[in-house]
Amino acid sequence: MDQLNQREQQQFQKIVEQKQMKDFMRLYSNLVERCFADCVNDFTSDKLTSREQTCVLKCSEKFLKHSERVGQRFQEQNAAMSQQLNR
Amino acid sequence: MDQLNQREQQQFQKIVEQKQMKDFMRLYSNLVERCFADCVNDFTSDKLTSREQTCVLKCSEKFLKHSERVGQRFQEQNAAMSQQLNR
Amino acid sequence: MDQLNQREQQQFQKIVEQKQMKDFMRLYSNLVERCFADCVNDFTSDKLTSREQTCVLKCSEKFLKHSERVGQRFQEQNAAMSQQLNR
Amino acid sequence: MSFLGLGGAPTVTSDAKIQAAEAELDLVTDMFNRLVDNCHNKCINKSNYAEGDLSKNESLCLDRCVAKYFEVNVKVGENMQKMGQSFAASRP
Amino acid sequence: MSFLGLGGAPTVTSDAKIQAAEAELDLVTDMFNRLVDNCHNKCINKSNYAEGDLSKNESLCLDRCVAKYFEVNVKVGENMQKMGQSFAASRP
Amino acid sequence: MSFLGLGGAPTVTSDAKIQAAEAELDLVTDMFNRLVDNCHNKCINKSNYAEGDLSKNESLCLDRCVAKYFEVNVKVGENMQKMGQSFAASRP
Repeated sequence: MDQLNQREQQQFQKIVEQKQMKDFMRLYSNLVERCFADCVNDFTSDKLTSREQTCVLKCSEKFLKHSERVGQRFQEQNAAMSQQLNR
Repeated sequence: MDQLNQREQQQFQKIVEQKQMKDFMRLYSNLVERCFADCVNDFTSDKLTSREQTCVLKCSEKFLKHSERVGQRFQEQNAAMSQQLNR
Repeated sequence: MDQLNQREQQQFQKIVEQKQMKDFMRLYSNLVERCFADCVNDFTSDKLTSREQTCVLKCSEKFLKHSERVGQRFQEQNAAMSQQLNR
Repeated sequence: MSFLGLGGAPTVTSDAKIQAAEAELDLVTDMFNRLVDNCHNKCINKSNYAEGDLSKNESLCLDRCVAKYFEVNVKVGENMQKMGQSFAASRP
Repeated sequence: MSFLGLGGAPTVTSDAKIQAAEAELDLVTDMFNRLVDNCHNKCINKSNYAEGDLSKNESLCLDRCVAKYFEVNVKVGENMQKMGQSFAASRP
Repeated sequence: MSFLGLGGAPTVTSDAKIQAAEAELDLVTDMFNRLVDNCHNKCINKSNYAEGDLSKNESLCLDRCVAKYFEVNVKVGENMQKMGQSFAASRP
């Protein structure tokens, strides 16, 4: 990345920001899909039962914490790998 | 969407049309994949058995009706949600 | 494809090359994901066991051969289909 | 949808406005595609393609499935706002 | 493939022609990727990576799997044309 | 990562450099997303959302899962280089 000059870095920064938005949307959609798949199984009504509601809350909370922890470890491993590659 | 001026709407319309084409292709490919996965399990020959053929026909017919019905409900829910957001 | 003039073909060629790069990356990532999912199930340590290592090697070797064979058959079928469509 | 910044300050460029509209369209399309997949998994009997028509039960299940998916969507959105976006910073 | 409009009227712009060619390439690539996944699911014994080579049975299964996938592809296409594209209008 | 040609000869154009950087970013993001999915499958008990917090066991499993995923990534890369890229030519 350090090979990009200043103008190129600015251009690249704009691309990064667009991708972050998409990434966030993807995380959100994944979360909805996963918690729906894991928590909702009763189709005798068109409203969530209170049990399903609780499950969705815990599921999304847990998924965010999961995603956060994996992100931390990912960055550590990635940094370690980059160092090995560069020397 | 109503915030786009006329020229912007024309540009956006072109993007929409490109996406619709891709969407249609995606639906088609999904249909093939799903009906193949659900209907074809006999690999003692390289031709579809008549049973598999019937299954593929029914499967694709059902999937299109499924997709159509989900689309109708989706638009209703989406319209209801947009109204809530706007007021 | 033969309907593109020379300049258009050059432009298209550039697009093809970009896509081939992405395709290769996708194959690589799929390979890692598949062999991880199929071979790694012991999380009592943070290092691969020797059994897991062997499995990953065989799995990736097999997947590449699989992908190669499917690619050959795909091209044959595709060529046959194109011929039918064109006459 | 307001959280995409659509319809913001008048100084926004054409490109940015169109990009936001495109992002919104992608979001809606993506949600629809996931809905089709997920409600198929929940409601359609895959081992039974004897009929090409949706059965009464399948149709009813689909209607409720879509409604519940939207409800989960709202619930998850509320929950994410409550929890803050601390995780966003930790992503690569 | 003719249904993508490639090779149409001579008034088509360069951009449109290249876009159509790109769409066709994407379609073929997508189909290939799905083929790789689906035939792996149908033919490759995942619990047995004792060998890195494809077994005779696996190879034969793969050849037939590809042929059958193409046949399903054609069947579905024919069926969609028969049913009309009424559903297309109902999509967001 | 050097295999993407980033940081190559000084004659490379701006567009190509930015494209390479973008490809690298996409690769890293894709790997992260797959990691999230795969380690969720391996470590998180889906039938038990009684708790919103990660359990001790789940946390430990996640840490090891990420480490092992990276190790598989390296192993597969080494193996592909050994086997050559003969398959690349056979792709559409």
